[in-house]
Parts: sequence; C-alpha cells; structure tokens
Amino acid sequence: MTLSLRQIPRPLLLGGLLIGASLVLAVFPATFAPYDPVAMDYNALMHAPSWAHPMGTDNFGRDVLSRVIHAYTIDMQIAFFGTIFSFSFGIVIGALVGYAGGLADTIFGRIVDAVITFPFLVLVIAIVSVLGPGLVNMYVALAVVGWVFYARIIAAEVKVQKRLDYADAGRAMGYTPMRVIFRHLLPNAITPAIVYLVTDMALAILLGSSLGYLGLGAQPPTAEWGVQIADGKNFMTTGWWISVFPGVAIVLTGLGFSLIGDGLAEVLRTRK
Amino acid sequence: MTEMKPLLSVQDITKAFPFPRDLLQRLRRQPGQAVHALNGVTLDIRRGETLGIVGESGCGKSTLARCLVRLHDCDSGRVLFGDTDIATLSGAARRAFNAKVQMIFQDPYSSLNPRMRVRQILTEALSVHRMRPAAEIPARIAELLDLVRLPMDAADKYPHEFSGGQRQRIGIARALAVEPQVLVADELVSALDVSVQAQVVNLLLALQDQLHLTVVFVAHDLRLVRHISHRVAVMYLGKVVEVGPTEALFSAPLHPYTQALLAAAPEIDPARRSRRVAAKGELPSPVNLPQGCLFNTRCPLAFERCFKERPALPASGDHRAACHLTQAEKE
Amino acid sequence: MTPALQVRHLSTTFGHHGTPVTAVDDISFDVMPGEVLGLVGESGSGKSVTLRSIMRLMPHHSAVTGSVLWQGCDLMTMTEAELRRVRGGEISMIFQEPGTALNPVLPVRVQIEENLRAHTELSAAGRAARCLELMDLVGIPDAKRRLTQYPHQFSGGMRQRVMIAIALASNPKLLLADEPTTALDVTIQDQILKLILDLRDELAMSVVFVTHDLGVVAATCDRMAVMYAGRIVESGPVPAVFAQPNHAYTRGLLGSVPRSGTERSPLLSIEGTPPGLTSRPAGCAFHPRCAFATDLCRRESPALQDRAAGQAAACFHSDRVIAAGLAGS
Amino acid sequence: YATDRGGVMTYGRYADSLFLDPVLNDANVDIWILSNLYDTLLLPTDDGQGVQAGLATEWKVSDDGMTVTLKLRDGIKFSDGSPIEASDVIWSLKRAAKPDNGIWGFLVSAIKDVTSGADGSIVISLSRPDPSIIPALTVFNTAIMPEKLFEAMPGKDDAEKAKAFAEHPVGSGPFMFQSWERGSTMKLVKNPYYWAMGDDGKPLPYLDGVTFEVIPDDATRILRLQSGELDGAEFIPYARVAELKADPKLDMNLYPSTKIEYVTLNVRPQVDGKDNPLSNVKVRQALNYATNKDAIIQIVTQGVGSPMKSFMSSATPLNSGTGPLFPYDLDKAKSLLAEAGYKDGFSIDLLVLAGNQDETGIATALQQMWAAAGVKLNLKQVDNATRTDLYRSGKFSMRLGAWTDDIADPSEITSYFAYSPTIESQHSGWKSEEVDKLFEQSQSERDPAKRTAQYARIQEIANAEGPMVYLYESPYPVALSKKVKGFIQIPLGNNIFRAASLTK
Amino acid sequence: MSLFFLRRLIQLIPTLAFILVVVFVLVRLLPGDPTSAILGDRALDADVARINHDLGLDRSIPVQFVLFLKAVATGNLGNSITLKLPVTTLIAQRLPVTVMLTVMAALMSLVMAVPLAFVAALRRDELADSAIRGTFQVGLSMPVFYLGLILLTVFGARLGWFPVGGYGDSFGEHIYHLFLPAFTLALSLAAILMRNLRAAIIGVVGAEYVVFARSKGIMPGVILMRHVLRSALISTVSLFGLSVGTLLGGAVITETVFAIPGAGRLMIDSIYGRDYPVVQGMTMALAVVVSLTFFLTDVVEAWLDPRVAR
Ligand SMILES: Nc1ncnc2c1ncn2[C@@H]1O[C@H](COP(=O)(O)OP(=O)(O)OP(=O)(O)O)[C@@H](O)[C@H]1O
Ligand SMILES: Nc1ncnc2c1ncn2[C@@H]1O[C@H](COP(=O)(O)OP(=O)(O)OP(=O)(O)O)[C@@H](O)[C@H]1O
Ligand SMILES: [Mg+2]
Ligand SMILES: [Mg+2]
Repeated sequence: MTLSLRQIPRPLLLGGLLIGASLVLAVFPATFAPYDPVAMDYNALMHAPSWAHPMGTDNFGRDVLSRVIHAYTIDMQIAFFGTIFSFSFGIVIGALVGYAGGLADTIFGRIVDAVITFPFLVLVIAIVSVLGPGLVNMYVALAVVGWVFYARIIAAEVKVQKRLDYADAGRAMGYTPMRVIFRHLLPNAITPAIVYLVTDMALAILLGSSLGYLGLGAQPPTAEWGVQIADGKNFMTTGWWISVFPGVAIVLTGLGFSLIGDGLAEVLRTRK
Repeated sequence: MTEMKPLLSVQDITKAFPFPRDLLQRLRRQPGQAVHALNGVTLDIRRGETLGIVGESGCGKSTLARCLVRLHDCDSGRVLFGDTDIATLSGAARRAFNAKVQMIFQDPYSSLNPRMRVRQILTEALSVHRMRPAAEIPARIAELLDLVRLPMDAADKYPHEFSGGQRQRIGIARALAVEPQVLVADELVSALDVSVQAQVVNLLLALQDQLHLTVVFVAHDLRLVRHISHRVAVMYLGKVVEVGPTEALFSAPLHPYTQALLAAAPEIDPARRSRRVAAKGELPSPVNLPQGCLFNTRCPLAFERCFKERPALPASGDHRAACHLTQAEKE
Repeated sequence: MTPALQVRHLSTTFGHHGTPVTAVDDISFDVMPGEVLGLVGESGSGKSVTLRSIMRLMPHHSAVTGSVLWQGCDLMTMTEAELRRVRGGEISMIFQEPGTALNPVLPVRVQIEENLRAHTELSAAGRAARCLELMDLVGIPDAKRRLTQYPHQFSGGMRQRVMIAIALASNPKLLLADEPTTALDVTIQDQILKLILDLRDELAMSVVFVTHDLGVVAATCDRMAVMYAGRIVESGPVPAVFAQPNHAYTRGLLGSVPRSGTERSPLLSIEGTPPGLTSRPAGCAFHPRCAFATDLCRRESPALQDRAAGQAAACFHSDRVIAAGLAGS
Repeated sequence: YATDRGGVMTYGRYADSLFLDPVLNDANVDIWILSNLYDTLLLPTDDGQGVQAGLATEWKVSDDGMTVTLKLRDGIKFSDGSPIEASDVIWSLKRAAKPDNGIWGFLVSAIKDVTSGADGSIVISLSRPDPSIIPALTVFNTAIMPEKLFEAMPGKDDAEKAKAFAEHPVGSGPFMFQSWERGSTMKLVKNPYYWAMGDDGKPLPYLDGVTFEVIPDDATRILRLQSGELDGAEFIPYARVAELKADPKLDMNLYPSTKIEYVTLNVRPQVDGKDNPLSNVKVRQALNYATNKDAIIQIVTQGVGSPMKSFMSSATPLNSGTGPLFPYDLDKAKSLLAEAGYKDGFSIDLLVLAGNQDETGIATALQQMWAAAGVKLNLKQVDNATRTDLYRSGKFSMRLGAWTDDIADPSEITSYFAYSPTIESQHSGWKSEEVDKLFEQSQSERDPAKRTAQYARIQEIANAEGPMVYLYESPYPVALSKKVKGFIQIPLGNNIFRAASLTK
Repeated sequence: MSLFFLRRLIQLIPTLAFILVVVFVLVRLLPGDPTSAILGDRALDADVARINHDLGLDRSIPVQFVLFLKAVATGNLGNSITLKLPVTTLIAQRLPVTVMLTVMAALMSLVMAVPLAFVAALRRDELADSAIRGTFQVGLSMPVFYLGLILLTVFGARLGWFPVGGYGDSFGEHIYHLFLPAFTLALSLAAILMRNLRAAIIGVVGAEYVVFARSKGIMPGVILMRHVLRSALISTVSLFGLSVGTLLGGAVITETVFAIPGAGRLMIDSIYGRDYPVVQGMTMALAVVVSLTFFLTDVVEAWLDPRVAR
C-alpha cells in the first residue's frame, strides 16, 4: 500500500507540501508571527512593507504578516469545519440511500433537485442571516446545503459498489445490511467523495472569504483572509499590501487543495 | 446413487427483475416490463454430490445460485433446505442457514472487499457467526489458510496483492470459515487462466473429499463441468432443459440444445475439426420470452407443438429433458 | 512461399515509473498468405501488446523496437501517412471486447463508413451500398435498420460481427484478431469462428488469431505460437504441437485442460502463477513453475530453437519434456 | 466669467432611491434627492442653518406664534407647465400634516389648518406656537405637489395613488423626472418652468439633466469617476479621501454635515434578565474616557472627522458645545469604573452592522481601547433589520449608530436622543425629568434667547449623563470632476443640483 | 423528446413546492420585519405597527402562507415592500440581466475551456499543460470580488477598454458592459470545466474505441473531433449545467462589484430588507430558470449520448 516518494504524483507532492506548511502555520501561528495580530499601533498606520513589517501594516497599524499567519488558523478551520459536517452527514445518507434504492432514492433525487435548484449563495446567506453572522453559523449553513453533494456522490458510487460480488458475499455470509453498508461498501465508495472533499475545502475558504466580504463570516478583529481582503479593498491604490498578501495566501492554499485533489484522483485512478 | 431425501430442493421457482417504471408510466398505468431470469426451475441437490449447472450467458445460472443462498428471494416456488422453506427464515435462523449454505463468487477481483486484509475478512466471518472465541481466531485463520494452501503471511495482505487464483482461494477460505455443508460456486474459475484454473479445481476436489461438502458448480465451460460434476443440469432461458448423470448427459444428450452446446464447444483435438455451425441464431431476449418451447427460435428440429406448448421437465427419472421430441420418442 | 508478415525481434517496453519494463521481449514470427496463426498464452503474456505493437497503436509511454515487414516495407519506420494507408486498409484489427472498442455515441453506419472513406474511392452511395453488403457478409439481418443503431442496441455477438464488418470493410490482406470470441458464448463463438474461417477462404487473407483457449486454437488455426511472459516459447503446426509439446509450459497448458475419461481426478496443473511485468525471474521466465528446471534454466534464458516437424521451442530440456509425454503428472 | 450651460451630469450613488413620494418615503436615499424634483415653499440655506425664499417669497410668523403667512411667488408652474395654485399648496401641506400618513408627520405636527388668504397668500394656523415651523417648511415632506394630477391617479386611497404618482412624479423642482431603471439609473432633465434665475439672468438650472447611476461598491464607484464615466460620486470611503484629493482631475469635497457617529448605550437596570453595568452613569462616563476619539478619527476617517462637542452636531442650530467631550483619559476611566464597582471590568456586547467597514473599524478599535480599561467587548455583527428590531425592543446592550438631521433645528435630534417620551432616548431607557420638561417648554418657546438657554441646559445634562459614547462628527465626502461647479450637499444631506454646471 | 420534456416538467412541481415552503418559512424566521428594515431607527413604534398591519404582516404565518398560495394561483406574486412595485415587474426587469450575464459567462467559459482542455490533455504533463492548469487554478482560487476589482482597475480604469460596471441602455451596450463581469464569472467556471474536460479527454484518448479508430487508419483530426471531443463533452455537459445553475444564484457578488442591476443583488437586498414577496418570487423565478438550464443540458446530453435518451 505504501508509495515510494518518487511514485507520488507531482501534484500530490506539491499540494501536500503547500497544505502541510499551511497546517503548521495554522497550528503554531504564534511561533511564526512576529506580532500580536490584533494589536494596533496608532503610530504605524498603513506602513508599506519594511524590515520591521515585511508585509506592511494595515489601517489599524496591525502587522499584516502576523495577521496573514494567524488567519491560517481560521481559514484552515473554515476549510475543515466548512466541509466536514456536510461530508459526514452526506456520506451516511448517501450510503443508506444508495443501498436502499427504490423509493428512498426517488425522494432523495427530489431533495437533490431542490437543493441544487436553489441559488446556493442566496440560501447560505439567508440561513446565516437567520442564525446570525459568525463562523459557527456559516458552518451550519454550509452543512445544511452541502451534504447533498456528498450524498449524491456516495449514493452513485454505492450503487455501483453494491452490484459487485463482495457486497453480495457479505450478504451471503449473513452479515446485517448495516455492516455491509458501513464496513464494506462505504470504505470502497468513499474515494470520490474524498477527492471532492479536498476541492470543496478550497471552495469553503473562498466562500468564507466572500461571506467575510459581506460581513457574515469571521468576526473582527479575527484575522481572516477574506475579511482582510475586503478591508484592504479600499486601499488597493494606497496600501496594496493590505489585500494582496492575504490574496496570495488564499490562492496558494486553494492551489494546494486543488493539487491534492488532482493528485488523489490520479492515485486512486491508477490504483483501480 | 440411490434416491434419498435431497439436501436442497428447488421447487418450480421463478424470478423476474422488473424494469423500474417512472412516474409517467405509472400515471398511464403502463404495464412494467421485466427480465424473466428464472421461469420455473425445479432441481434437487443431493447430499455430498457435485451438481454442475451449465448454460449460456444470461440463462439464469447466477440467479439460480443466488436464490439458493437467498441473495434473491424468488417470486414463486420454494427452495427447501431439508424441510424448511428458506424464505421463512429470519434473524438467527437465517444466519445459521447462511452459514450452512455458502457461496463463492465468480470475479476474483470484486468478490473480496479491497479495503480489508485477509485476516480481517476471515475474522469478520468467524466472529459474526461466533464460530470461535476471540482467542482462538488466529489459530483458526492459520488453519483455514493452510486448508486452501495459502502461505501464513497471506493473512496480513490486501486482496490486490494476490493473483486471481490466490484470491479465489481466499474466497473459498472465507466460505469455509463458517463450516458450511453446501458450497455454491458461481463460475469459480471462469476468470482464471487455464493453468491456474486447474489448481483451483484440484483444490475444490480435494476439499470436497476432505470436508464432505455438497457442491453446486455453476459454469459455462462444459469440459470443466464434465470433469468435476456427478450430475449436470443444463439451463436455457431460465429453465432447466436437461438434467442427468454426467456421463449419460455428455455421451447421449437428450435435448437439442444440449446437443448444440456440446457440438459448439471446440474440441481440444485438432483432428476433430468441423466446419458445421452447431446452433444458428442468438439467445432470444429474456424480456419477451418466446411462446411454447423456449428453444424453438433456434431449434433445428422444432415442430408445430413446440411453438404452442412449453414442454416440462419430467418429474422422475435420472436423466430427463424438457423436450417434446425426446419425450415423444421415449413414449 | 514468402511470408505475408515478418515480425523480427519485436520488443515493447513501458516506462514504468522510471524503470522500463518489457511486455514483449524480442519475438519473431512469420505469417504466410492465407494462413491462420494462433497466438496463445495466459493473461498478461503479451499477446495484445504484440498485435498493437505491430500496428504501432501503443500509447506514448511505451517504446517498440524491432521490425515488422509487411510486403517488403517496415511498418516500424513508415511515416504516419503511409501507416494510415496500411492500417484498416491492408491490415485490419479486431479487438478483444466489442463492448468497449465500438464508439458508444456513434451509429454503426458512421463507424463502418469511416473506414471506407479512408481507404476506398467510393461515393456516398457506393459506401452506403458497401455497408449493407458488409452487414450481410457478417450475417446481421435487417441491415438497413441496424446500420442506424448504436452499439448498445446490439447484443455482444452482434457487436463482434460489427467489429468484423468494420475490419473487413476494405478487404484487408491480414486480419489481426485479438481474442474475438472470448467474451462470447460457445454457440456464438462457434458461429464467429466459422465466419472468420469462411471469410479467410473467400478473401484469401491471413489471420493472426490471439486466444488463450486451446480448444479454439485446435479448431481454427494452422500454426500456433505459445507466449509466456512476453516471449514465444514454442511454435509449430497445430497438430504437431498438440500431439507433442516441446516446451514444459505448453505441456502444462495442454495438461490443465480436462479431458474426457479423467473425470474428478486431479488435473495436471502448473504450480504458481505467471510472473508480473515487474517481477520477471532471471533465466527462463518459466523456471519457478517448471518441474524440469535445472540451474541452467535459472541462469540463462533459452532461445527459440527449431525442432522436428516444423516445431520450435525455447527450452533447454525439450527432450525430457517430450519423454515425459502428456499423460500423468 | 459666466457659468457654462448644458450637459448632463452623471452622479454615482451608493444605493438607489425607493419611493419618490415626499410624504410617504422612508429613507435618505429618497430624501436627499427629492428637492431636485419637488420644490418647497422655503429653501434651506447652503450652510443648512438658515432659510431662504422658495416657492414663497415672503413669510411671517404672527406675534402669538399661532399662524404663519406666506406669499407665493408669481407665475410659478409645475414641470408639466400647469400653474401652481394655492389649492395645491394647501392640499400638499395638509397631506404632509395628516396624522398616520407616513412617518414624517411629527415635523409639522403643529399645523392645524392651512387656508388661503384673500390676497392669495397661504395661511398656516398652528395648534401651538412652534419655533421650528419655519425650517419645517424647507423639509422635503412639505414639498408642493400638483393636487389634480395626484388625485387623478388610479388607486383607492392616498397610498395607492402615491405609488402610481411616484412612478412618474411631477413637481416644481429645478429638474423633472424622465426615466428610472430600478437599481441602475434614474434620469432627470431640466425643468423649463423653474422660477430661479442663474447668474446669466436666464432660468436655472444650468444643466440639461442629471443622471443618477447606482453603484453599491465603493471601489467601483471611484473607478468610474476616475475613468470619467461619472462626474461625481457620493460616499467616498474616508480611506480614499487623501488619494482623491491628490488627483488633479478631481475635486474631493468634504461638505460640512450634521452627521454624527456614536455608541448608544442601554441604560436600563437589566438587559435580558442580567444586571446591566451601563445603568451606572459612572460606567458610561468611564467608557467615554476610555475611548481615544482621535485615534478612531484617524483610523476610521483618516483624520477628516472631528470629535463631538455635544450629542448634536456642530452644524445643528443651538449646539452649545465648546470643546471635545470626554477627552481620552484611561486613568480616569479606570478610577470611575472602580468607583462604580467594576474594578475588574466586565464583558458586554456591541451590535455592529455586518459588512459595514466604518462600523467594524470603530468596533475593532473600541475593543482594543476598552480592553485596556478591563472592559471586554464582544462584537455582534447583525444586519440592519435585525439590529433595528433589537434596538426597538430594547434588547441590546450597545449599538453603533449614526445620525443626520432632516431639519435645520435642534428639536428633531433632541426629541429622539434626549427627550424620553418619543423613543425612550434612542430606546436606551434613559430619562431625565428635567430634560423632558425643558424640551417640552422649548417646543413652544417663542423667545430665541430663552430657547437657546433651554437647549444649553438640555445638552449639559444629556452630554454628561446621556446614554452615549461620543465618537465623531464627519463631513459628507463627495468627489467631483473638476468640470463640475456649483454642486452642493448641504449639512442636512440634500444633494442640490440646481446651480450645478459642467464647464466645457 | 416531448416525453422527456413532460417527465422533467412533472419532476419540477414537487421541487418548486419544496423550495416555496422552505423560502416562505426561512424568510419569516429572519429576525426583524420589513418595516423595521426600511424605516430604520427613526420610525416610531406606532408607525411600524400601523404599516405592518397594512401589509398584513401581523397575521399568523400559516394564514399568510395560505393567502400567498391563493395569490400565486392567480399569477400574482405580490408587491415589493421596499420598492413598492409588483414582484412580477421586478422579475421581468432584473432576471433577464442576470440570465444574460450568466449566459455570456457560460459561453465565454466554453470558449476558454474547450480548446485549452484539449491542449492540456494532449500535452499532458508538459509545460503547456502545467501553465494552463496553473493559470486557471489561480483564477479559481481568487475571490470573485477581488478578481472583479482587479479586472475593473486594469481593463476598465487603466486601459479603458471596457466600461467600469453599469449595464448600459441598448442590447449592444449590455454586452459591452457585461463583458468584464461575465469574464470574471467565466474564469472560475472555465477552470472547473477545463479540469473536468481535460480529465475526460485523457480518459477518452486512451479508450479502446479510440485505439480502434486509430487502427482504421483515419485522420487524427477526425479522431479528435468525432471520437474524442464528443465523448469527452458528455461527461462535462451535466457538470456544465450544474455549474451554470450555481452561477445564476451566485452572481450576487459580481453584480455588486460591477454595479449590475441583476437578480442576485436584488435577492440579497431583499433578504436584508426582509422584502418577503421579492425573496419568494425571485427564488421561484431563479429556480425555474435553473431547472430550465438543467433541462437544456439534459437535452444536449441526450443528443450527444444516444444511451441516455429512452
Ligand atoms: N439484479 C438484476 N437486475 C436486473 N436484471 C438482472 C439482475 N440479475 C440478473 N439479471 C438478468 O437476469 C438474466 C439472468 O442473469 P444471470 O446472471 O442469472 O445469468 P447467468 O446465466 O449467470 O449469466 P453469465 O453466464 O453471464 O453469468 C440476465 O438477462 C440478466 O441480465
Ligand atoms: N498501456 C500499457 N501500459 C503499461 N502496461 C501495459 C499496457 N498495456 C499492457 N501492459 C502490460 O503488458 C503486459 C502484457 O499485456 P497484454 O495486454 O499484451 O496481455 P495479453 O496477453 O493480451 O493478456 P489478456 O489475455 O489478458 O488479454 C501486461 O502485464 C500488461 O499489464
Ligand atoms: Mg453468472
Ligand atoms: Mg489481451
């Protein structure tokens, strides 16, 4: 099962490095950040990048580098919590629906239709507005909408898998349907969902930043890239560094996740 | 072989797979269509024997095999295990039945869960059926691997690390783990290379002697079926058209279909080449079955009655065929 | 008589994560005009790769060396344009699985016509007529309607006939048939085999017939070549090889087939499994499974040597194999 | 040098208007442009503090303060060319004063009746003397509308007719309505019948028309201005003021305003069932001292704002402020907190308008500053509707707020901010008997000096104890192309295009 | 085909009903009411109560729902509370804008994705492939509001090639004005399509039927167009439909940045303004359009892939 280093596809390696580094920053932001990310220095408002502040300071005199680094914690959290609930719930429902087929599948089909017909962003915004802005509620909104996509993927895959002999073998061995579904089918059906999960993580960060832009995501003074970009938007000409560096961080992280997704897909494809 | 009570008795079972009807069809009350996979199969399986089931693709061999282990519930008719109708079993009784009648599958690549090590696969079987206390499981696994002639280090590998033949042995070990009386082997070796086929067939023969197993051997390879079966049943379009002791059936086939089948199988002897086509035409669709004898579309000997009346398999006799012609001859 | 096709020292390697692996290893054989050559071997022995290498249809990450002389020209050094004339025109190929080799989204007519367009000067009407003719030739009734249908509307046997119709569209001189009947039922296989033989006679073409079923070889081929682990280990006229295999592997293959009269007795099986591409043993690739193997076999790889009765075998111990005969194990 | 005539001025707005009815409209997006379409009897002066002639040329309040008499200008016409009759004026004023008609009625609540005098003058009789009645006649809701046209609209009641009328409004302002694509553009063209004269002796306006473009995104609005597609743009973020000032093609204007930014504090003893530290006046003062207004002004307005001197803006008449309220003094803040029994501080919520850069900026800064005094501030971003709802129901601890006057008189802001019966002093629950009494007296005080004194005292009390943390006053940042002359946004917010022109 | 259509239509009914209920309940769960939202801080409680009564908002939600259903049955979606216009009018004004924006974006993304996917797939793992994928990836990872702003600054303000936002008056002007916003939207869609199509092409190029086609000796161009492209497109079409659906609902931010008076922006404003009738009506309208998109892609898919049509 082990892959030698040179066998790992290049995208996976590169993406892994990017995301690995991101995770390190996310877990130990204080180790790398030179300043307190929320500390304001009224004497250093909007300073351009310098040795003291390699990425400059923002309009509150906060160190942009420190904020970008601390934002890793939040944005990696968004990537994780913004997807994991959809993922967990979606795969369970998907596996059950895919295995049961018939009426359950028909009803599920209609739900899927309804959810994908719903303007996604609008729904998320409406839900966040009902619950109140903030990351936790954003996660809830994402989960409410997002599980359908995972369920769809898993249901389709389980439908394929359940026709394979090992599923029948399980049933012929007298195993309960639950055991067959969750011990046998799901582990084999889950890979496309995992590939999607990785891409979805990148999308979650983007969505998080869009909601941050609308004031519905991370709350100040928390450093979050989307919010930072939105904050810096007014200073594009006079303080480009305020928005550009968080922008670079988003792009790099998104790139990392996508590369991992591509690489995983490749590995899993050849494995088959 | 003396007539004694069969171990498994299949009594006139049918099985159809309906196509899903959508809302529109339901609204218009259109009748649903279905694949008629089994159309009245009657068969006895005797204790200790190897019953071969042959037939062309799509004739319902697998469906029958699945009905035997209750992977499918048949639409009508019964499958009796001893005296009990297996359709009535549930819960623990059903589990017990599943343990007694085990199935081994055709495709060595898909019949094992690719995410489980061999040890996990066997442990699961042993523990779910409470065959052994937890402490004895490793010893039993070693025993099983030995039984199917796999090395001990196989236990900690994943299925994809084995060749096809080895995988089939793992499948056999899994089935044997629950100490069954009957093994239903669906195309056990069809996917294997010739040289490996022989290994698995030899293993099966040895195990049968050693463990007194009853084997239902489903295959489309006539040579193979002939080699290992005591009795053979020939299926066509979801019906058993002929059943009989191996020798009798192969040397003197009664049904025109059996005859065509035997003629079509290429002889291993280059000297006995023929250029005559054994059977013309193709299998009719199992969705719209022909009227009368199911074989009448391809039968060179079909006569009027064959198009009107579907011949039944005679109720008694060691070697029987569902054919108007042979029945007429006998009479 | 000069051979129609001469394959010489054909090798094919795949760049397998840096270290190239050899799927076909230095094979040579001839095909005479009008002859049916059977190419047998187990799964993975390199039969399909051989055929595809001849047609230069291998994917980018592979390398083919050696020469394939077709009517005096080497296919290996031809330009793409010249090759296109040969492909589908003079040499046609039938693929193993008709289910995947026909384009599912194009009607059958388009797939046949495409060949005619490339290799004949026929007008549109001429092509249409030729399509109908071909469908008749391969025994598909109701050709006119059938031509407008898509592959998924055909049964497996019918699809195989369509493949054959496409292959025959421009009257090829050589047909490369890659397991054309493996996916089919015996009665249908029987029909297809006889169809190919009839067409061979009618069109005077040569056929390379790949299969792993010795019965099929016995029933259809004039000569045969046995492949093991990318090499030809034995070749010769079919009756001769069946009567007296010169290679331990051939002997094992023949012994693995159940024969009447030996019911329920153990078959003569070859122990072990064929080696994978990356784990070819040194010396004779067959030695780990061979009852006759000696140190020599473990060290050196035997070359294909001519033997009696037009047979050739790559075995150091042919004599012992012959002596052991086919009976018992 | 004479002003150039002609041309259409394109003006970028941050949001579109909603409803072009002077009486039934609800929001600044309407109010601030209505005067261009509808003329009022009187007009505010450019400094927003005084009154000048409009449709009426003369006005007089009777000695008892119970009637106002106005003389209409001769020959005035609606933009469709029909003459403005006294009946139109009477009908319009009565409609504005009708109780339960819209939300602005309170501004003219003193009006009892409107009649026409023998000489064609307009006589407004009041139910009580109202010192703010004259400025009230400059306010949008007293605009004069064509009675006949309005009443001819389909609809069963005033509200339905207003809806129909507002789709193609007709008034007597310098411009008249041409077309409106909701959410995108509104086009006004010159009213040929406007009464006022330009410096060249010909009727105003100089422009052929004004086109409003709606561009919600600040950055985009500025980009369009810079690319020359707009001649002016409102609500320039303060962050960009300095940059635009440096742009040679632009005039970056900071028009004096009545706009103030503040924190409203709920002073009820309990909020949501919990004891409320803000009920203690010392705590409120402490928070004021703990707030470094200069820093906030620097951070949020890039220095263009100024500290508040009273709860009302400096541009509001009768403002009595002299110096900044509660200069930054952290030690004092700490000692006040200690005195109030909050030595270790406390934790409290602040409502912030989601996605509003200024508010989040202020809130973030406050969070930092107050933390130094031991007060932990939790920001709660909510949307406008939620915030208004919480505010109205008194279920908030603190909220950020902004205010601009609609009338050149202190009574409006005072009634909302300090006089408890209106809305419990910004729904804060703050109540001062003395302020309430003084305000009631001032509402019918005819002596300007006395009224000034009353307001001085009200401000003294409210500023010291009131339910607010005072932040800053800020101007209206409007950037104009250098070609634009004569445009002004007055302190009340009105965008006045009547004398605007484009130099060629 | 008409059967196919009918089937789709029948499926749409429960979907729309479901959406309707969810939206109706959801918007009423939002704290605050339209009157508070519009009137802001200044209104007196009495005024708010009076206006709410006039709007019928003081009735219970089930009653409101029944009234709403009755109105919908007669084709009346009500009036906007904030804009005081019939919702149908608003839909007629705003929806075409968003649809046009989306259609343009969709077309642009196809124009970008299809040829580049080919280049990337056929030059797999070479420099061109990496460059194409990298560029699209950056486009995909960039927040729309940021990307939009950059494009506006560069191509609108600096170079002056395109107007900075707005929508224009004539059809030609619409197209001109929507170019940059459509491009902004198209970039992320193109990235997704390109990725999918590239993978599909790589899959198809190695497929047996392509090898078989090569064995027939036909021209490489014919193989590419007839055998590869068509099959590869099949797997991309439904993804395309799905993404266009997402685009339609996700144009909010683009519309804000580019000052386009579209449906997305109106939806958000209406949610903020608690303009219930608009949110309800607009969601329905969007849902119908999205369903239509799915239907169209289904038709295209059926046309491309004979196995689908039954
Ligand atoms: N789960 C199912 N749903 C629908 N149709 C089915 C199902 N299983 C089998 N069939 C159909 O029933 C018929 C009999 O199938 P079955 O698998 O029993 O044939 P078989 O004899 O085992 O063929 P093969 O030799 O190809 O394995 C076929 O037409 C098949 O398509
Ligand atoms: N495109 C490829 N890339 C890498 N390896 C390949 C490729 N095609 C074939 N091989 C390998 O080459 C070897 C020979 O394959 P080939 O297809 O010729 O076998 P075969 O004899 O035709 O077997 P079968 O009977 O299963 O068709 C196998 O090990 C196979 O895995
Ligand atoms: Mg089967
Ligand atoms: Mg092959």
